[in-house]
Amino acid sequence: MPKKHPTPLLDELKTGPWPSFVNDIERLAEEGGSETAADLLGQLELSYKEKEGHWKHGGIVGVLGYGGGVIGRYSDVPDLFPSVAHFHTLRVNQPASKFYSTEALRFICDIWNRRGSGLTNMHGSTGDMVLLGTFTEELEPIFYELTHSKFEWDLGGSGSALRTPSCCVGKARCEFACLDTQAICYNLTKNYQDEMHRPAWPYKFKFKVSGCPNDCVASIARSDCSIIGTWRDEIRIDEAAVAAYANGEIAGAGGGHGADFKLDIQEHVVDLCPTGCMSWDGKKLTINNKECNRCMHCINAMPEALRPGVDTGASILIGAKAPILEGAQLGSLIIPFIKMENPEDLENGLEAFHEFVEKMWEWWDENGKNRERIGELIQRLGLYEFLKAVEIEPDPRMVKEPRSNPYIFYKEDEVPGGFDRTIGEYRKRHAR
Amino acid sequence: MPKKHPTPLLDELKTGPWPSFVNDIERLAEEGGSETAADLLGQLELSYKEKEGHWKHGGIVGVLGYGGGVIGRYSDVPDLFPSVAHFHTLRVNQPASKFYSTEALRFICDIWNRRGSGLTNMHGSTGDMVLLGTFTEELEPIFYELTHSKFEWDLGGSGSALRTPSCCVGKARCEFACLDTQAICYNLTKNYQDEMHRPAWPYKFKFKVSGCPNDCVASIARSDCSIIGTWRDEIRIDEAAVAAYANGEIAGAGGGHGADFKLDIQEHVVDLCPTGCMSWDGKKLTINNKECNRCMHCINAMPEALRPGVDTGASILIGAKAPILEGAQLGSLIIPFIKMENPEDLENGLEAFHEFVEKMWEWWDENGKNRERIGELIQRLGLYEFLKAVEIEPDPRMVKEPRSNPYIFYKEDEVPGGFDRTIGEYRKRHAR
Amino acid sequence: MELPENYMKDRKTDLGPPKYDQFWPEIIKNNYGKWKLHKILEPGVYMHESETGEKVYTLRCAGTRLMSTLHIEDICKIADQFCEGFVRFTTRNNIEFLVNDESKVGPLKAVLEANGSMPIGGTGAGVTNIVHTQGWVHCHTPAIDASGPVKAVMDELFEYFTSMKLPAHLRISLACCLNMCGAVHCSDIAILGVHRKPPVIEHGNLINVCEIPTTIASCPTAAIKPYKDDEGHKSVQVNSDRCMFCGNCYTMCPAMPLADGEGDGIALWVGGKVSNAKSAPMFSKLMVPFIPNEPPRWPTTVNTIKQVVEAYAADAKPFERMGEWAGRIGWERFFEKTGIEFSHHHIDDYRFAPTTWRTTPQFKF
Amino acid sequence: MELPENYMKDRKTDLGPPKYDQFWPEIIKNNYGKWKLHKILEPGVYMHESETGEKVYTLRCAGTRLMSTLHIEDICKIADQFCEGFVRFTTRNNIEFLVNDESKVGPLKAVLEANGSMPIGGTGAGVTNIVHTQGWVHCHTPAIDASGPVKAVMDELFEYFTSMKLPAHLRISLACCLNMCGAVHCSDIAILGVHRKPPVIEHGNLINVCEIPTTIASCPTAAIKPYKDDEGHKSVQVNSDRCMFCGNCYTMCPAMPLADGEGDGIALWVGGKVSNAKSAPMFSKLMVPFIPNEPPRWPTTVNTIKQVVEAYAADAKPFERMGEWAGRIGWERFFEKTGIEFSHHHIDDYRFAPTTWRTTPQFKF
Ligand code: SRM
Ligand code: SRM
Ligand code: SRM
Ligand code: SRM
Ligand code: SF4
Ligand code: SF4
Ligand code: SF4
Ligand code: SF4
Ligand code: SF4
Ligand code: SF4
Ligand code: SF4
Ligand code: SF4
Repeated sequence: MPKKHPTPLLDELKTGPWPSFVNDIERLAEEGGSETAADLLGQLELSYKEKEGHWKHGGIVGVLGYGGGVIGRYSDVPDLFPSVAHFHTLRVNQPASKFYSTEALRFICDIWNRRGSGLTNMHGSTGDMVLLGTFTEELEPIFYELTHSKFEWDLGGSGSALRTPSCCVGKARCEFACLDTQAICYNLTKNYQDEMHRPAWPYKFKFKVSGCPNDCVASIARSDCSIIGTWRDEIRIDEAAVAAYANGEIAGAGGGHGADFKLDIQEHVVDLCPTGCMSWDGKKLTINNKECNRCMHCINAMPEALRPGVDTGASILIGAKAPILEGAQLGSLIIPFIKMENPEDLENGLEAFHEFVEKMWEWWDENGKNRERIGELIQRLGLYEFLKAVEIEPDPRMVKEPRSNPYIFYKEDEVPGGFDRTIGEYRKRHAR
Repeated sequence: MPKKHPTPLLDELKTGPWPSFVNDIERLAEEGGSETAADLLGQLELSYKEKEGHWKHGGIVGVLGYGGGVIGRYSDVPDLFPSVAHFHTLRVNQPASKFYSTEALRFICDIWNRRGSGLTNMHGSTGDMVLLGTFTEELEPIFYELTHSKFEWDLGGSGSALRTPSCCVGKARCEFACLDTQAICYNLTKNYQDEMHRPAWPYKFKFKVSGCPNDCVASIARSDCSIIGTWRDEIRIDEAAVAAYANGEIAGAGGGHGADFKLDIQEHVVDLCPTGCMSWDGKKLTINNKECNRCMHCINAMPEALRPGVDTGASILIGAKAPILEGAQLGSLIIPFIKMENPEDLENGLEAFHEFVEKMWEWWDENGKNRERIGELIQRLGLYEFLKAVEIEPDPRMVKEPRSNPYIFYKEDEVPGGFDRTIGEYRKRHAR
Repeated sequence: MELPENYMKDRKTDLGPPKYDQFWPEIIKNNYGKWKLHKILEPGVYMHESETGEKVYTLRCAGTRLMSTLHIEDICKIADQFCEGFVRFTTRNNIEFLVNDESKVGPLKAVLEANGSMPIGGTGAGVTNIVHTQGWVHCHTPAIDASGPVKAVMDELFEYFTSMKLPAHLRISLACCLNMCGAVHCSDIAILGVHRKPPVIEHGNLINVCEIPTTIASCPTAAIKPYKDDEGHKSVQVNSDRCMFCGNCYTMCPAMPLADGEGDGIALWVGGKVSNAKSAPMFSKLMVPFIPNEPPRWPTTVNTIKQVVEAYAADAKPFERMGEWAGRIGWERFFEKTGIEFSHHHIDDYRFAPTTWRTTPQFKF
Repeated sequence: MELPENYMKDRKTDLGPPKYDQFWPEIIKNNYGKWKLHKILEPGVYMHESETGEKVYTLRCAGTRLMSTLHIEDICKIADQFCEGFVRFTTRNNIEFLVNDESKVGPLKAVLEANGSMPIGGTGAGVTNIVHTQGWVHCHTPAIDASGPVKAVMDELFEYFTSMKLPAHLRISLACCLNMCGAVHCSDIAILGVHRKPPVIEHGNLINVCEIPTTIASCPTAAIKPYKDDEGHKSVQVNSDRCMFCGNCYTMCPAMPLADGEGDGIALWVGGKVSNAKSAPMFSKLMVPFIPNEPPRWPTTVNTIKQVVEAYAADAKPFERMGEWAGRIGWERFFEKTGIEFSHHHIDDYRFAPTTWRTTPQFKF
């Protein structure tokens, strides 16, 4: 197919070593014969010229019975680019940790070639497969095809609802994993389908699960509830491998600094341990595990010699989010350690955790203002109010340091004699 | 004189190794025959019984032409303790760094025995000599006697005025001093007498001057304008003395950890240097002065081997204060380095600094709300507004780190085309 | 699939995602939870060894994220040829091909290289894929494009994608507006689209598409007030002095667009991190408040990033992330060594501003 | 002095303080700015050596701060006998006698010891005088006494005043109300008087002694509202739920006292510092939210402080200040090692609260 719209500016993005999305879209337009792809390039070229986007505020579109999973989108220059007049997006809930069979992928591609633009995001920032650009009338057919397939695909979340949970690769291919990240992610997604598809909350809510404190799914920055694997026993040490590192027989950091990187155990491991709980006498590496905060650094640096302990569980941090509106937040440590056993058992696994989650949601639902994330609500009402709601005792592990201001709000029942006093009594002791 | 009021509770504070204020007051009552001292003990005993103070809110008392220097105080149980019915305090401006001749002290004592309670604070928290407890009718006579004496004593500050500046012992008896602390303190006090005696500001304002970053007058925590000595050349090293420390010939930390404390140069000095800019090979101590932040630690630890540089000046930090109302503040670094030359010259010394101070006051005076310290005003209006007022360029040294939120208030003149746009123009490019 | 006539009848909902383990290659199934160690053999190629003695080899290659079904089909073909028909995507949108035998690594590499659109790399102490968002390709609030700047920056930093010679991981993210869907707030380097003009208001239409009270309430700085225009339309107006261009009003009310070719552009941020290794997670800090939009290749943005990466590469110690480096040398040195200009915009003036001011005379000349 | 009849006529004002250098002993005059080094010879006794070779010996002894003219006369006598008639006070209210010859140290010590009220000490790595405020001796807003608790605590910690065996300086301060005239907000250990009952309001008199709008405006939490009592008096009322007992209303309005024998008491704080040595200055953090007033010797307060000092003494490294120690071992360990209880009051809920929450899974079991 000949080029529909000239794109001199975008053409400059075709060269260079990094794969070019322009080439790819153009290929879809030309080789795949997609009008949508051609019009998308045309509209994008216009944006490159004007330095302004050309999509309108999304209207409310979706599939019956769901309040989310589809993002409506319309062009504001539909006359110029009629094939992208509608350009709605579907969020398809990815399988946990994003392994696919080619059969599964091809199934999606097939639908999308027939009923959508043929363009995707693999993946969206939350973790969904994002199918980019279709018309309103295609939404229900697509949904039917997805759900009635062998794989029984479903949509992910959007709006003021539970968003699609996601996780790191975990035990599937990582020796550091202290959690069954996929199983936890799957458990939560399956258990909270109603919360995902029928927005009923003040705002969005996200779960992310990382198998260890390296946090490869960025949960501590990007999820209202961050589940991070950790352990409470001792780091396992393989002394022979320690010696091999010392002798330069194994490249440091799992080879991540290049094969020729010589690890200096003192300088690169012991001296960088944040708690100073390691020592190295040139022969023996000693870890005072009681003082270790499980940051992972030493394990990252010497993965063949050191491994996390075996009594594993999760730390739960609440409230991470992007800056709208009160400024960005990282997750705050709420449950220092919780066992996360049997997540494969959808009925009876993770019961204690579910209980926590539901208490949290209830409190948020009752107290949150419109468009107030749980982290912002905690900021507004105070961490202790949240702890009371989820029935967790205050713990010094929840703070970097105790308060430094003297403004404590004592409650009446904490103070002998209560708050009721009369000036008459006072004046008996103290003349005016 | 026999005991006027029984004080069984206070009597329990007469024993123990620390000097007893109860003994001292009782001595004044008995040996000195002071009714005031006796009544004070009586009233204090009552407070010890009831666990409540017995002083009333101070009325406005003072000396003619001054808006401060006297704190009015009345007993709320004057019938029981008539000699402390009035118990006003005078703040007498101490000589910088608090050296006295016995003649000077006796002069004060003499007035105070005749016209006051005979009780003092040596010294008040701001730095004044505090004369504790007299009657209203004595205030003017005391003031006359103070000012007409050989030493020409004057009152210090109180109220919404400049408070009595104070300083560390500095060059008078400290080898670390990078500033003429007394001279600076004296210069400021003399130059700003009107600001001290005639409250005209939104709230109080304090200067404190420390000769080096050890900050022995706690200026960074307790003064709106903290002046801290520092240097910009190199730490002076006496290599022979370094060797002596290494050999254990000199006790570390100037003997401050006991004569038998053996300094380990690596462990106690180099490893504790916050910038990591020192190194020690067992023979030679090297300092990369460019990376030194002049924290003083190494000098404190080895005062016979290391000394501050000789190109000295001050860092100026603004805004320290106690918590009322927005929470406590430490001083924020505003002028990283300024020479403080010739402070003895009251007319022409410190001109650049005076200019800065006056710009600061002007801005505060114009913008500050009632009872708003300058630090709180800076918090409210932003550090940059303050910098503009004092005509100082922003510098990364003013922050621990740059902002992490994206909320920048651009001004119209920073943005090409300005802020005025019409929806018509916009809609030409973007259909509804 | 044949769509039944009444496809609205026989609906299935609340299925959730397909179960993950059906997509695992044999070697993953067999060694789930048994992995013992990993070795990065060369940039983009790493091996995990199991307690069972088995080894899996992963080849990671660049994903554009915005990809066509044709490209996915290319991926599938390769996965069929080498990987028993399985493939995975990483949390940063790279593509991972897993093979169960070292002998397959060479041929797989050759095929990927031949493809031309799947460069291998992104592991260890280098630059991996840029997490990014929609930009002008799909969203309605962007101040910048996403895929374009990403392509331009990655072209420039490509040598760091295919090598592991930086002091540590360097994670770059992009978000096209302050909503920060790219969650750029904790990245070593972040590229953020920013508006700089207050919303322009469609008074004649506002009341038809927005609720006035909600619109007013949406503004975090209370810059929005009720208004009636000359023609008597009920509407709102914005106090420009209080506007910080967050765009929340536009999210709530389509009659208040912020986008403007001259006003919009890029802010660069630096020194954030997510992992808990050594130091706790940190927010990214402002590096360059504004760079104009320069499509198609955003040269100023690209060069500035390059400049900073080179300064970091030259000066940081092994294992030191960007933010750890800046913290150790001090931000005054960071600005000096990178040659970036410090301005009053770098001084925080939002909610926690005072906690960022320097309250010590400790500084470096 | 003979007071003239009309002493209001011939006034002198704006004199400022006497010039400092007239009070310097000869040896200070001669060596001003020339000091080269110091040595603490024993607790409370230190020597400064000048570039001229001269040496000055300082004996530091405890000042009660609240002192009578009789005590000052005692000081003067000693200063006359040994110090050419000069003496100084330190910034923490100790008394310093300076002598210009080592031979005078012994006899001076003997005289001080004989006095009984001037114990020598307070230098180096120990506990020096407690900076404190007025308490029930003079102020109208205190929640506790000042001199009494200071005496009780110093009696208990006396061995640390006369020795230098702690890891580093340990600075204790006391303030009798939240105004914090003792500036206790940056002390290794701080003793703070706190109210815990909202003001009791004298409706019948308020309007006579207070301006209602100023009173309302004085409250940082907006807890105060206008009110009319049954008898029609214009007054204010306080929403107890919003009151944090700061006392600012009472400062502005005498008809709103907070003091209450049962409600008032002591909060203990820990880990602040002022000096810039090693770490930057730090605020003190809450240790014990409340201990009831226990005159005359405040045993719970005294014992708690002792307990914490002992834990610090046993565990901290040389040169490590209290706050540096807590920061290194982590606050969970601090509470464990000191045996102090952690409660919800320790979790900040004021303006910058979120910046104090722990945003990492890094913690110690
Ligand atoms: C598609 C996606 C970006 C992408 O290119 O990948 C996306 C796209 C949008 N996000 Fe997002 N967000 C996406 C992940 C995120 C993330 C990252 C994450 O989930 O890990 C964040 C930051 C983390 C967080 O939740 O705070 C994020 C924070 C926001 C915010 C700010 C929320 C806040 O509390 O600060 C908004 C604003 C809003 O909700 O109105 C927003 C709003 C939006 C909207 C719906 C625009 C709007 O104002 O209504 C965007 C629709 C764009 C479009 O037309 O396609 N999006 N959004 C991501 C979802 C794909 C998926 O399901 O996988
Ligand atoms: C006498 C003294 C305490 C002492 O025992 O030493 C003192 C006593 C009072 N201070 Fe103070 N302040 C004294 C030094 C301080 C300091 C320490 C300093 O200056 O280094 C501070 C903390 C630093 C600061 O300025 O922030 C201090 C912070 C306050 C505050 C809180 C100010 C704030 O912005 O947070 C108040 C409240 C007020 O101003 O209403 C206050 C108020 C008061 C009042 C006037 C009470 C009142 O509410 O009106 C006290 C009178 C007590 C009396 O009856 O004697 N005083 N006050 C100190 C002055 C003596 C002198 O001149 O040498
Ligand atoms: C594949 C992936 C997980 C997944 O489920 O997809 C993954 C896989 C591994 N990560 Fe990761 N990380 C992955 C995203 C992340 C992220 C998330 C992100 O960047 O958004 C982080 C947090 C980054 C941050 O702090 O900003 C992350 C922080 C780490 C760290 C900590 C590095 C540090 O110095 O702070 C390690 C440890 C290390 O590399 O030594 C690590 C280590 C590893 C190891 C070595 C784990 C293992 O034993 O298998 C894996 C190979 C590392 C490599 O690339 O060199 N992984 N890793 C993700 C690959 C993304 C990509 O395509 O490039
Ligand atoms: C006399 C006095 C200055 C004055 O003008 O009166 C003074 C004198 C000295 N100080 Fe100080 N400091 C004095 C109050 C302070 C204060 C203020 C305070 O505590 O309110 C501080 C800040 C305390 C803080 O950080 O909380 C202070 C922090 C220091 C430091 C830093 C210690 C640290 O590890 O952080 C040093 C260095 C050292 O001791 O090695 C120091 C060092 C010194 C030296 C060694 C300086 C010298 O070379 O002469 C003096 C003898 C020290 C000693 O006592 O062991 N001085 N020093 C003050 C005595 C107070 C007292 O009676 O005990
Ligand atoms: S978070 Fe930990 S367990 Fe998960 S992939 Fe990363 S390193 Fe492995
Ligand atoms: S995990 Fe971190 S804290 Fe624990 S020993 Fe290793 S480096 Fe130290
Ligand atoms: S602040 Fe510095 S110069 Fe002043 S007394 Fe203390 S150590 Fe000496
Ligand atoms: S003064 Fe401080 S920063 Fe400078 S070299 Fe000495 S210890 Fe290091
Ligand atoms: S960052 Fe902003 S512009 Fe980009 S996709 Fe998200 S909401 Fe849209
Ligand atoms: S852009 Fe943000 S600050 Fe500006 S008017 Fe809209 S909501 Fe308010
Ligand atoms: S701290 Fe409070 S009670 Fe004590 S003197 Fe200062 S104002 Fe008065
Ligand atoms: S004590 Fe403070 S918080 Fe309470 S009513 Fe008075 S001013 Fe308000």
